[in-house]
Amino acid sequence: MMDFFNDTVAGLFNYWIVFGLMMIGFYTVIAHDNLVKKLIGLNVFQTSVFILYISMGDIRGATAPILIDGQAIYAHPLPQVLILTAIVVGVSTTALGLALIVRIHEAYGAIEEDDVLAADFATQDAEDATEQARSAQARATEPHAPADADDGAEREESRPS
Amino acid sequence: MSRPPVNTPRLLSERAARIPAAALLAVCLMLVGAEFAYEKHPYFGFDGFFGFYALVGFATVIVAVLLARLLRPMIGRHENHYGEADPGIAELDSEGPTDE
Amino acid sequence: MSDWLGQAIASPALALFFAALLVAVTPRLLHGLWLVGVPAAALALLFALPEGMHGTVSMFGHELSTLRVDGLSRLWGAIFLLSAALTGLYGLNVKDRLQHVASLLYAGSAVGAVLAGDLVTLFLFWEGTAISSVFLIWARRTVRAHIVGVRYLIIQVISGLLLMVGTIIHQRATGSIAFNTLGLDSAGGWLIFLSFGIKAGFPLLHNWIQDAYPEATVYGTVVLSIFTTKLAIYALARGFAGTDLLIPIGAVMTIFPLIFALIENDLRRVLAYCLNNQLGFMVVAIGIGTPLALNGAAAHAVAHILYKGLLFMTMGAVLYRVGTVKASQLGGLYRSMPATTVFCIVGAMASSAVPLFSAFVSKSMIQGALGYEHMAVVWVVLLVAAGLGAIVPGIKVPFFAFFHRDRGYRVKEAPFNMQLAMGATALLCIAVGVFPGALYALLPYEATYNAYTLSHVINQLQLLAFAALAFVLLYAARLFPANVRGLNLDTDWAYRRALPALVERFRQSSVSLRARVMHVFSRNGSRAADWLASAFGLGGAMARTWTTGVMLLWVIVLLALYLVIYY
Amino acid sequence: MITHFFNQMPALVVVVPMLAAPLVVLAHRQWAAWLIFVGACWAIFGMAFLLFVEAKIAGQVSYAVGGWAPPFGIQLVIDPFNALVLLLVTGVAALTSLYARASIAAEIVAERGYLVYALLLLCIAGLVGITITGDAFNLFVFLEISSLSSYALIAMGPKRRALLSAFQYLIMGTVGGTFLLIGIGLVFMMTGTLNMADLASRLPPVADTHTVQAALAFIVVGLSLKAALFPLHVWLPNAYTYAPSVVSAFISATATKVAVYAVFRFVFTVFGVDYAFGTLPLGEVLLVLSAIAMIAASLAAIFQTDVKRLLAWSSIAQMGYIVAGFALATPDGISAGLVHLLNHGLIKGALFMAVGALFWRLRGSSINDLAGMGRAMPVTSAAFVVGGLSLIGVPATAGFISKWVLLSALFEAHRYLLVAMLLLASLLSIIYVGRVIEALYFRARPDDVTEHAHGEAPLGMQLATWALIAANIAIGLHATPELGAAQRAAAGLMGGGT
Repeated sequence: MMDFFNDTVAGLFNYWIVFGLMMIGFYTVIAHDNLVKKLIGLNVFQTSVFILYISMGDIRGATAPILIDGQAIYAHPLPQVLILTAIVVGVSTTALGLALIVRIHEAYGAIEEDDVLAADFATQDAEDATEQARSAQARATEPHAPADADDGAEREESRPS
Repeated sequence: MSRPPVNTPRLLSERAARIPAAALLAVCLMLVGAEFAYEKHPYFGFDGFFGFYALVGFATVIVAVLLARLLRPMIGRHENHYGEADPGIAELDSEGPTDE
Repeated sequence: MSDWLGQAIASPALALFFAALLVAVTPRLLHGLWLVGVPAAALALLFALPEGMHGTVSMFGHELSTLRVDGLSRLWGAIFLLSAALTGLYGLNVKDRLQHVASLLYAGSAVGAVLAGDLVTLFLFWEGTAISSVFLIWARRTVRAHIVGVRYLIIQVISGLLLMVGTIIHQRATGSIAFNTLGLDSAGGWLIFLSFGIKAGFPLLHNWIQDAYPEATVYGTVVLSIFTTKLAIYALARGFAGTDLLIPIGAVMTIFPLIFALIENDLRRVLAYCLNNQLGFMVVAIGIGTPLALNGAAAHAVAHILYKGLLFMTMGAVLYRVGTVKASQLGGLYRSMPATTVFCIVGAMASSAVPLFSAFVSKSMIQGALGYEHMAVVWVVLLVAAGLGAIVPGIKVPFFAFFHRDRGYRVKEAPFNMQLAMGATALLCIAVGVFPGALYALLPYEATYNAYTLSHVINQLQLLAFAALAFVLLYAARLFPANVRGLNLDTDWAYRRALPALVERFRQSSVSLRARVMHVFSRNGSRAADWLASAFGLGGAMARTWTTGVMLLWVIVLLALYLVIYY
Repeated sequence: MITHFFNQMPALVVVVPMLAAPLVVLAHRQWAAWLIFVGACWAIFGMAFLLFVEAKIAGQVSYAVGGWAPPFGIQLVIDPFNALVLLLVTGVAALTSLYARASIAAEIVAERGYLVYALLLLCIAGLVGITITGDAFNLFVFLEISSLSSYALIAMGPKRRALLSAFQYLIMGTVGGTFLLIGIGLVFMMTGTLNMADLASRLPPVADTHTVQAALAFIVVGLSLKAALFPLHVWLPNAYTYAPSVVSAFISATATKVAVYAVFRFVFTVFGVDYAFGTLPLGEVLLVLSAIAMIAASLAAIFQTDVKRLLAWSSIAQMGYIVAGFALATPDGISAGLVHLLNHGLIKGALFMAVGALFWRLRGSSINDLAGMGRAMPVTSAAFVVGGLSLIGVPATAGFISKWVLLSALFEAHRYLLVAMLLLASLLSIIYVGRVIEALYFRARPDDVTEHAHGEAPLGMQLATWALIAANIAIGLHATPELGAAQRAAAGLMGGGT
C-alpha cells in the first residue's frame, strides 16, 4: 500500500499537478463565458504542459543544466529549451487573444461569449430572413410559365378567352 | 384578325367529317378483302388465320383505351399536384377546362 | 504523346466540342456554319476514318481507346452527327448561345461515347452527356424547369456513378476495361446494366424521360430526344447483346408507356412516353441478339431518331408559335401552320410504321427476328404495341394539335429554318422507307431482310387501318379519353411525393424529439443541452455557430474515444 | 555559388518568406509590400519546384539546420510525399500573390494592407516549415507560426463576426497545438529524441506502453483540430466565411491540407503503419469519422445561403474524402488521399478565388447576390462553373481523378459502405454546386443592384483564378504525372514507416 502510494501518488506528484492544472485550465476554457477568463484558462492549460516537459527532464538530485564545479549530474537541458520556445508561443497567443478581445469589446460592447454569440445570431437571423425574402421575391418575379423570350418567339397573340 | 366561332366542325359530328371516316371504312374492307388475294407466310400458325392482323389492331385499341379510361381516375391528379404548376393554374380547381 | 494527339484530334466528337467553343466566342452570324456545317463535316470525317481502334490515350493508369470505328459505332455515330446537323438547323433562330453550346457539347459527348472503345472513355462521355444536356432544360429559365433539371441531372449522374462503380469492379475482376460484351455474370456487369437501363428508360427507371423532356426549351427537347436514350441502346447492344433478361424488359416497355400516353394532355409528354415505347422494341431486339435482331435494333434506332425528332420538332414549332402544347388547349392549327401539319403527319406515319415510311422497314426486322426465333408471346406483345402505336402518337398527336376543334389560334407558320429542318427530316423519313437498301447497307451485321413482301405490307396495313377504325369508333362514341388538364402520377411520385413526405415526417419526429430533449435538459439546466437539442434539427444544428465550450467538449469526447479504444 | 545555393535551398524555402515578412512591414507602402510579397512567393515556388525535382531524382533531400547533424540538430527533409504538399502550398501562395493586390485593396483599409502581406508571408513560412521539417518539436513551432498568423488574418475580415470567428479559432487552435505538444512530449519522454526518423526507429521497443498510445491519441486529435476533421470542424465555416477573400482562398487551399499531411506524417513515419493501423484501430475511427463528415457536411452545405460558407462546409466534407483515403492505409488509399489532398487544394483555392472576385464586384457573397452574374462577369462565373464541376467530380477535371482513385482504393479495401457514402456525397455536391450555378446563370439580376454590378474583376484576380482552374483541367486530362508522384509517395510511406 505504501509502495503504491510512494510510486503512484507521491513519486509522480508533479505529474498529478500537471494533470490537475490541465483539467483546471480546460474546465475554465469550457465553463467560463468571459473571453478573458477563457484565455486565462488556456494559459493555465498551456502552463501545465510546460511543467510536464520540465518534469520529464528532471533527474533526481540533479542541478540545473549550468556548469558548476563538482556537480556532474544536471537535468536534461533540451526540454527546458523546448519550453522556452513554447512559452514564447504561449505569450504570443495570449497577446493576440487579448488583442482580439479588445477588438471584440469595441465591436460588440461585450466580452461574454454568450452575449457576443447572441449578437451574432441576431445578425445571422436578420440576414437569413433577408436572404429568404430575397429568394422568395426572386422566385416570385421569375417566369413560371415559359416566357420563351430566348426562343425569339414572335407570337401573334390570339388565344381564345 | 378573324377569329372563327369556337364551335367549328367536329369530326363525325358534321357532314364534312364523315367523308374521311367513310373512306377509312372502305379501306378497311378492301384490306380484309385482300386476304383472299395473296399467300400468307405465318411465323407461327395462329397468325395465319383470316383477318388476324385486323382483329389484333382493332381489339388492341379498344382494350387499351378502355384500360386507360380505368387508369385515369387512379393516377390522374390536379395540374398543381406537386406544387410545380405555373401560377394561375395553381388556382384552377381540379375540374379544368375539358373537351367535352 | 504526339501520335495520340494526331489520332484523337481526328475524333468527330472533338470536332463538335470545337464547334461549341466557336459558337461561344464568334458572332451569331456564323453560328449556322458551326451548328450545321461542323456536324456535317464530322460526318464526313467519321466515314473517312478506317475501321479499328484509334486514339489511344494513357490516362490515370489506363490505356484508353477513344476511337473505335466499326459497323455498329459508325452507324450510331453517323445518325448522331446527321441529327446534330438537322437539329442545328432547327435551332438556328434561337438567340440563346447557351443552348447552342450545350447542344453541341451534348452531341459531341454522345458521339464520343458511341466511339468509345473502353468503359472508362464511355464513362467520361457518359457523364458529359448528363452534364451538358441539363442546360437545355435549365435554359427554359423557369422555376419549374430548374427543379426538373436538378431531378434530371441527379438521375443521370446516378447512372454515371453506377457505370463508374461497375467499371471499377469489372476492371478488378477481369483486369480489362475493354467495352465489349459484358454479360450479367458479375456484380460489375449488373451495375453497368443498371446504369444503361436508367438511360434506356427501363420500366420503373423510365420516368426521368417523361419528367424532363417536356420541360426543356423548344429546341432543347428536340436535341434531348435524340441522344441519351439511343446512346443507352447502343451501349446495351454493345455490352449486353443476347441477354435474355432484356426481352421481357423490352416487351413491358413497349406497352405500358402507351397507356400513359393515351391519357396524357401535354403532347410533348405524349411523345416522351411513345419514345419510351419505341425504346422497348430496340431493347427486345438486343435481347434476342441474333444478327438480324441487332440489325433491326440499329435500323430502328436510326428510323426512330428521325421520326421522333421530327415529331418533337413539329410540337416544338407549335409550342413556339402558340405557347402551349396542351392537347386540351390546341386544335385547328392546320389552317395556320399547314406545312408543320404535313410534317407532323409524315412523322406520325413514319412512327406508325406505315409502309413506305421509315419505321416500317426497321420495326418489321425486329418482328421478323422474333418470328424466326419462335418467340410467340413477345411477338404478339410487339404486334399489339405496334397497333396501339398507330393511335398514340400516330393519330393522337397530329389530330388533337392540328385538327379536332378549332381553338381560334391564328398564328404564323413556323420560322423558315424550322420548316427547312422539319422538311429535310421528313424527307429522310420517307427516303428510308422507300429506299431501305441504303440503310440496310450500313447495318453492322450480315443479315438480309426484305420488308416489302406483299403479305407483310397488307398485314401491316390491316393492323393500322383497323386500329384507326377502332379510334374513329371510340371517338364517335365519346369513349376516347378526353383531353383534360392535369397530370398523371408515375414512378416519379416516389421521389417527388413519397420521399419528401418521408423526410418531412422524419424531420417532424426529430423536432419533437428535439423538444423532448430540450425539456429534459432545461430541467437539468445543463449548458450542453442547447447544443444537443439543436443537433437533432436537420438544418439548424449544422448551420449554427457553436460556443467554444461546446467545440472543446467535442475535443474531449474524441480524445476520450481514442484513449478508451487504445487501452 | 550555384551549388551552394542549391544546398541551402531547403532552408531558404522557409527563410525567404520569414525574412520577407519584416521587410514588408518596413517597406510599408502598398505597392512595395506587394512586390516583395510577389517576389518571395514566386521565389519559394521556384525553389519548391527544384526541390520536387531533386527529391524525385534523389529520393530524399535532407538538410541539417545550422550544420548540427541529425538526430541532434533540426533536420529538414524533402521526400516524395511532402514535396508534393510543398509544391501545392508554394504554388497556391504564388498565385495568391497575384490575386492579393486587388482583393486586399478592396477589402482592407489601405493603411493596413501591408500587414496582410506580412501575415500571409508568415503563414506561408509556417506551412512550408510544417511540410518539410523532420523534427517533431519544430513542427509544433511552425504550426503555431502559421496558426497565429492565420488567426490575425481571419480577424481582418470586413465584418465584425470575423473577430469572434478568429477568437474561437484561436482557442481551438491553441488547444490543438497544445495537444500536439503533449503528444510530442510523451514520445520524447519515451525515446529521448525529437527527430522523426530517429523516433521511428526508437519507438517500436516501447510501443506497447500507455504513454505511446496516449501520445498517438493526443497528436492525432491535436492535428485533427487543425485539419477540421469531423467533429472538430466547427471553427472552420465561420473562419472561412468571414475572413478576407484572399485569406479564405489561401487558407482553404493549404492550411487544412498541411494539417492532414502532418497527421499522416506522424502516423506513418513516426508511429508506423503496423502500429497505428494494426495494433491500434486508428483506421477504423478515422474511417467512421470521415464517412460522417462526407454526408453531414454535404447536407449542411446544401442549406447555406452564403457561397463562402457553402464552400467551407463542402471543404469539411472533402476533408472526409482525403482522410478516408489515408485511413485505408493501403498504397492505393494513401496515394488516393494524397491525390485528393492536392486536387482539393486546387479546387477550393479556385472556387474561393472566384467567389472572392464576385465579392470584389458585389460586396456580398450570398447566393442571392450572385443572381444573374453569369452575364455580368462571364469569365469569373465560368471559372466558378468549372471549379464546381471539378468539385462534383465531373470527368476531365481534377476532381474526377480524385473520385476515381478514391473509389478504386475503397473497392480494393472492400469498404463498400464508404463507397456508397462517397457516391451519395457526390450527389449531394451536385445540389449545392447546382444552386450556385443556377443563381449565376438562370436567374435575373435584381433590378435594384444593376448600377454597380457590371464588368470583370481585375486581371490579377482572374489570372490567379484561371491558373488554378487550368491546373484542374490539366490534371483532369493528364493525371499520369500526379498519380505517379502520389504512388511513389505512398510507396515511400508504406515502406519507410515501419
